[in-house]
Amino acid sequence: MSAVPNTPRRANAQESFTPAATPQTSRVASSHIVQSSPHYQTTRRHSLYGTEDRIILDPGSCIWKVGFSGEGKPRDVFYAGGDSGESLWTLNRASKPAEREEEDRILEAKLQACLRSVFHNSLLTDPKSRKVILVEHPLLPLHIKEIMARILFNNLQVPSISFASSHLLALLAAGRVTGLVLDCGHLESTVLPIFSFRPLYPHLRTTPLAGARLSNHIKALLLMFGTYIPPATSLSATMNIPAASRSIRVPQDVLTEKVIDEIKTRICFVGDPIDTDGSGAAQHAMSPGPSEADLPPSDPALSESEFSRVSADVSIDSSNFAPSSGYSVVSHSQLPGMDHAPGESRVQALATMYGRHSTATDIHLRVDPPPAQQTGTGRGTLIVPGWIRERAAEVLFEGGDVDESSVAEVILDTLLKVPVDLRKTLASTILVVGGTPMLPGFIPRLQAELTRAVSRTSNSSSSSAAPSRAGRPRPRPAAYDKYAALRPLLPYFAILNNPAPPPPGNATAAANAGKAPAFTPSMMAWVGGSLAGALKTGGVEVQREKWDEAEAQPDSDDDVPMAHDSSPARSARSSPAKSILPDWTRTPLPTGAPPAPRPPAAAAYIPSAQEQMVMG
Amino acid sequence: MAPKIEYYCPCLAESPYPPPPHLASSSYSFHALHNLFFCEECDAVRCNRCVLVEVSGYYCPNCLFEVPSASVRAEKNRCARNCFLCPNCRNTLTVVPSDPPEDVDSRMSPIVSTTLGEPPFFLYCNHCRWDSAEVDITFEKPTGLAAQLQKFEDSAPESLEFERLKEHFEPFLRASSSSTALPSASSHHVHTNPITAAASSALARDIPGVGKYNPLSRSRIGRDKAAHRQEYPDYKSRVEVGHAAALSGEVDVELLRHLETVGEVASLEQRWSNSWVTPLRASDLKPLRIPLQSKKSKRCPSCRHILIKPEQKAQSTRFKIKLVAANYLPAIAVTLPHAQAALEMMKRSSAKSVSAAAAAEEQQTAGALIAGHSYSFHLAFTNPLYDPIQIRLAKAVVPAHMTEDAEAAERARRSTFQIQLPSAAFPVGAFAEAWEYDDEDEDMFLDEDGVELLDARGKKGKDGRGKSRSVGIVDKRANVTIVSGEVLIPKEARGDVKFNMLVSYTYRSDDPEPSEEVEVGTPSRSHGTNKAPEMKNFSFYTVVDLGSIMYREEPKLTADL
Amino acid sequence: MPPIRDKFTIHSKAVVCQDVELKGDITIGAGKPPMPLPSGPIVIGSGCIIEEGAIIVNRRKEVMRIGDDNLFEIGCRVESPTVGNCNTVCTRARVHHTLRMSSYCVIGAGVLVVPTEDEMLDDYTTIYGPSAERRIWSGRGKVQEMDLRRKHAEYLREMLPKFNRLRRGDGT
Amino acid sequence: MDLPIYYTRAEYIETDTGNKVSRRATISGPQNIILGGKTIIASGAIIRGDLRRTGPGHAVVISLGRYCLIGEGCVMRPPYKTYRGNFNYYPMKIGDHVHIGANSIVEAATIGNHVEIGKNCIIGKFTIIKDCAKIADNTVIPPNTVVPALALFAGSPGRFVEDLPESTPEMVEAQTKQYYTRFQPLPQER
Repeated sequence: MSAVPNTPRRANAQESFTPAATPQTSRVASSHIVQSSPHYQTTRRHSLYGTEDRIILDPGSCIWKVGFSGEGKPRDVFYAGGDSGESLWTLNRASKPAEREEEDRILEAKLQACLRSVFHNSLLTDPKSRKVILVEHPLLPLHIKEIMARILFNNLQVPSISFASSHLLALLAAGRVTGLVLDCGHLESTVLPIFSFRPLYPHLRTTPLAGARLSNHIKALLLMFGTYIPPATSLSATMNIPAASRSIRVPQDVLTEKVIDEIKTRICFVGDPIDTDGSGAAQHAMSPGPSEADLPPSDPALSESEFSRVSADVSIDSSNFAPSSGYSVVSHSQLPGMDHAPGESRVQALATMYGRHSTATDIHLRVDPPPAQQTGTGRGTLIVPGWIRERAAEVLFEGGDVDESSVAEVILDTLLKVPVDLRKTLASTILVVGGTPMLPGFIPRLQAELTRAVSRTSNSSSSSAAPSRAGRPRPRPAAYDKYAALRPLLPYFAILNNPAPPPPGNATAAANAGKAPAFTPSMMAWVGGSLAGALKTGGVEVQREKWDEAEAQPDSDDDVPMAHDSSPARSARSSPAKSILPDWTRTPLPTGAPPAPRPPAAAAYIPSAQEQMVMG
Repeated sequence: MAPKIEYYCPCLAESPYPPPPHLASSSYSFHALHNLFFCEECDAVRCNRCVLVEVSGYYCPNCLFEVPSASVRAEKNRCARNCFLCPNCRNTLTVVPSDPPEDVDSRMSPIVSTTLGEPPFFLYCNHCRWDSAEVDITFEKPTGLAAQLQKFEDSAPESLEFERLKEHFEPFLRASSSSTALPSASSHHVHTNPITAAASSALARDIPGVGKYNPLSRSRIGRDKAAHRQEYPDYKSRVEVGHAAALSGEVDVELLRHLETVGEVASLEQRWSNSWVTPLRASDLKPLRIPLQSKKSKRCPSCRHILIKPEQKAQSTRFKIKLVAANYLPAIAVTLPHAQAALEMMKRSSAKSVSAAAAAEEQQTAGALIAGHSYSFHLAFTNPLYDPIQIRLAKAVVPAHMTEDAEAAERARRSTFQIQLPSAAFPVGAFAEAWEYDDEDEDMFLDEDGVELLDARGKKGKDGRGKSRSVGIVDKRANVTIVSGEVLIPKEARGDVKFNMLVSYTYRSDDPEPSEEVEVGTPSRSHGTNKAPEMKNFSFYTVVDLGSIMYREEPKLTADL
Repeated sequence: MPPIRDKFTIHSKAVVCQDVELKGDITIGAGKPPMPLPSGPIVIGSGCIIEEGAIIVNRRKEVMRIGDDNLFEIGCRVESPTVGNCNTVCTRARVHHTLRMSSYCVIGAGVLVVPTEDEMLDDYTTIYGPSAERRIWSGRGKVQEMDLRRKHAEYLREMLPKFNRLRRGDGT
Repeated sequence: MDLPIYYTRAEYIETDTGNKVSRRATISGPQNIILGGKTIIASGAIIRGDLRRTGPGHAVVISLGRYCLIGEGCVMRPPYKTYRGNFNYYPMKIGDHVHIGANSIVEAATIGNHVEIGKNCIIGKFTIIKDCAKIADNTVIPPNTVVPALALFAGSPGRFVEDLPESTPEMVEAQTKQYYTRFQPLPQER
């Protein structure tokens, strides 16, 4: 069947250039089904999974995607942390060993529940006969990787696990083997350059500006600028007070993770760069240094802190997200030489400025009243200002901070690091994946920010992509033009999966921009995994036998805890595991240093340095 | 909340000791008795977190049709018949015929028998009133709907694009995997791993400007340059995201900018399983085929013996094999007499029959454990075996070699309250059908119960304090024995009264049920009275949770805690 | 006490209060009656079915008008000042007096509708689910539904008398 | 040990098969209702035996098995529809050991054995509930839903939550029997 793919495929290609129409074309008995029958066959063939078919797991900190190799979409997608939507793990672990141990035990219990339900409820398949491809984020903490492997091997007894780099897989799903992949997930945004199948890990760059931070920011904004109308006080109340008079500031506990998540995924989007007279980047580039003139632009810088100070004041319980993220906005903007005295007014100024640059409508949401005030009279109403819907995501593009660069900056920083000869290629093959880019308008905006950041001239370039940062006093050399080196690349910048690519700067860009297949950013890594599985390949494969052997290895440091109560024993067991799980961070440095010596038994199964460089 | 007791499952952990109950993580290792299994081979308790699960049959939860596994694969674990979920509210959809042409005044003229209803048929949700005609999906006949829609699914853009991607990569991988022979140093996976091989061949190639990563490269440069030449052409997408932009990108931005209500946009759950860019609008959602469910058989993780084997029939609730712990271990019920007494008072005073909700509410307040008091609690043991058993209780010994901090925490926890358990072994009568719900027996039980309650109330009269109660057997009848323990809560105590209890019981080994010799290494050894040779001993850990400590002197006030 | 024509089938459990004006033929199932009110009367159109435990309350001074062919299912509570035709208030739904219903509206089972300000539901509005979400129903199948309803009413009129002693409203 | 649940002899009628029916319950068309024995119908419950299939002869409208409990304020009402243009009510069959919590409304077609239905539930018309299923409190099961065996349903609309333990039949049986024994006249009246 697949031998003669093209002719019929063409036939279909035509009509499914408007894919939505395909299923919609009303009556079932319509003509093109006949045409599509070949694919019908092929897809059927591939959905017949023998033990050949692998299971593809894409376990995020928040959302998991699971399914079988050879299929175009996952079988199941779910919140790993339960419907509350909170993430399984955060960026930081408890410092005290005891606490950390307890943390890990709970994490293990949760992961075990998730993994078991993947096989028994989502996929309805027998784990013992299914090889697993684990879509692995390059910065997935090793201890979590170990826990997962331990559960898969010991508890579910899968025959083997292959660890494949999420960035590489995503690239495959785009039909490429070379590119600069930005994965903007829940906890982090990570950029990884890949050259012909080969992830250049040493050049990996990351920033905490990602989904969780966005949620956090939305919450802070709503607490200040949202409105809440509580439900009627009693059902019998014959006369009712006009809503206007009852509307109040948003109570802290109305904004649950779930509500914030709904706002983020359903009504938020990313507007065009704020680029009007007075606050436009161009003008500011000209005007030297800070001055009363550009009050609006100087706002956001501070206001960022204002917002987050607010969020701090009302003490968003930081358990919901990485404590750091709860406050780091503060920390990163509370740089020397900033006084918060005029804060409130500035925040207001920012609000008004954002308001000015947003035409989005306000949205009314029905939300559960805070537990304290549940009168059984239905739900309250939360009013989300349009500008928050459109401008909340600005936080992701507000960079200018050394360790919290914007999503645009993190790409550029990577480009600065990669060998000069690769820059053109990579700059023109940028791929954006992950959940956060699902925000409508995100990718086009990113493209714009890239251009803006690079094209900015000296003094304003010290700050970030965000125009608003322009002219903000900073304790760094004002004249330092960070991205000057990249300016020649300007015409080359192209995002493979940009749904609305700008007029291309040159042929290379034209050949790449928006040329990726129309898979959703959030699903690319999984689809890549499915592809790898269907091609009978995948990452470095660890067989169960090897794992068991490695585990059986009497490890010197094991004897002590073995006798102990189960939990330390369990964690102790992981030590041999460490040595057999692939881990690029333990591979030799670019300088070509030899691999660190390891226990012989384990050593046999350490994929050679270069493999790890490739697939780890 | 009412006091409760749960049983420990070691889940193959090395240590037989349960985790200290004050750790949040401990809750994962304790289970209600009815959720546990018992492996006769290993003579051990098993739980749903450790048993091996196998699919013993698939069925559709809606039409209850038993699906042969072959078609399960083809249908992607979904019902291939007429079962669909509402994309809007996830209710199950029903197939309905279209209305007859509406005559001028339909209200007065009842339809003349809509025999079978007329086509087109469509799917209809009787919860949110969504119907498939809204998305232009209708059917000529009311049967085999899935088959009709399947065609759309197969010609879905993502599957077509996927096939194309495969064809794009296949040749390259084949080529590189064959061409590359990596030094044996780099383990066996390589060969089973075209992509790795391909990659490493790519790797061996000099990356302009990148320092040499490994010695291999030089030797290979020549061939790899070649490889570079014949390198795959850029992939040509079937549908480029640019073209699909009509469905996302700017359009969506505009949609959102002018959004009126949330409802217009599909929720994350409604679209997150799409791998292909799809419209955001809720009005574009398609009906979902109902995912199948499976009947599961369960095996012991260590010896692989079957613990649960369901009957083939999907809806039968009987099992060919069913080794549940409830048939082996005594069931334990824990109660606080003073709470029950209080509850009883309320019941009598208030309307004869108290609504369960209210009861629970009052139990809440009445069951309060007030710091600085001591309370007795009752443990009722019910023997499932056909022979009498001897039970001995002990507080869980905290292993001396517990990790430092855990130990500290343990000490801290124990200091908050003191538990007294009957030290002597006590008997529990054998189980017999005859005893079940035999009337006289019931009455007898009631009387005793009544008495018991009365003196409990008497104590309560003294504000439930002081005067240490006897610790020991309170009541014994049929296959149930009730013993009483005591908890002493110092003034400064805080948190929950929650402790691990070791229960060991001896039974006649020649009785058919659990006739295996005691597992070596089970803690049971030390405890248990192994005087009679044919007596066998089994021990298991439990966690007893009597509820949390309150600080008010007046139980009544605790309501508003 | 207005004269009640035999057309009416009033279930033994049903009590019809003095200040309720009855027009056309009405079927009232067993259960609580339209409540006696502090205020205005209630006018119920023809072909309505009021099942057991349904409560219809007029909280306003002015007359509460309920159109024809409405179905008030078990244990629902309706305070809407006006209710059009062919509406369905499902089991144990509760509609506040701030909400007016036009026609072919559906208030789902167990739904609580308490608009904070006066509001008129458009035709074919469906309210459902725990958060009282709303949709506009396409109206497909309404002819069959109304057919069912009318036949149901006929059935009740015929059957109820056989099993239930008819009492001529013994209002307070 | 669970406490006895007392009632006043005056309120309940006890049949010779051990059924206990509250005088404060509304039983219309009793001749069309079958109680299996040791079944309790609490006060305020409404059971519509009068809504019978049209046509001659005696028709069972609602049949309940043994050890059932119809909680306070429950409404049991057979489902209706038009089939081939003819309107009719259809019988409701309920198995053994079925507990229905207070203030639930049931219009199901079939309910199997060992089924637990929580408080304030709404069980839509023609619902089929298989053996050993459980419906959580406040659940709304829309019409025509099928609840498979050993499944827990919850929410509005009610959806599958999880599989119930294999030992459910025994547990439910024990509970229902025990409830019946706990349910007894006030001691002073004995």
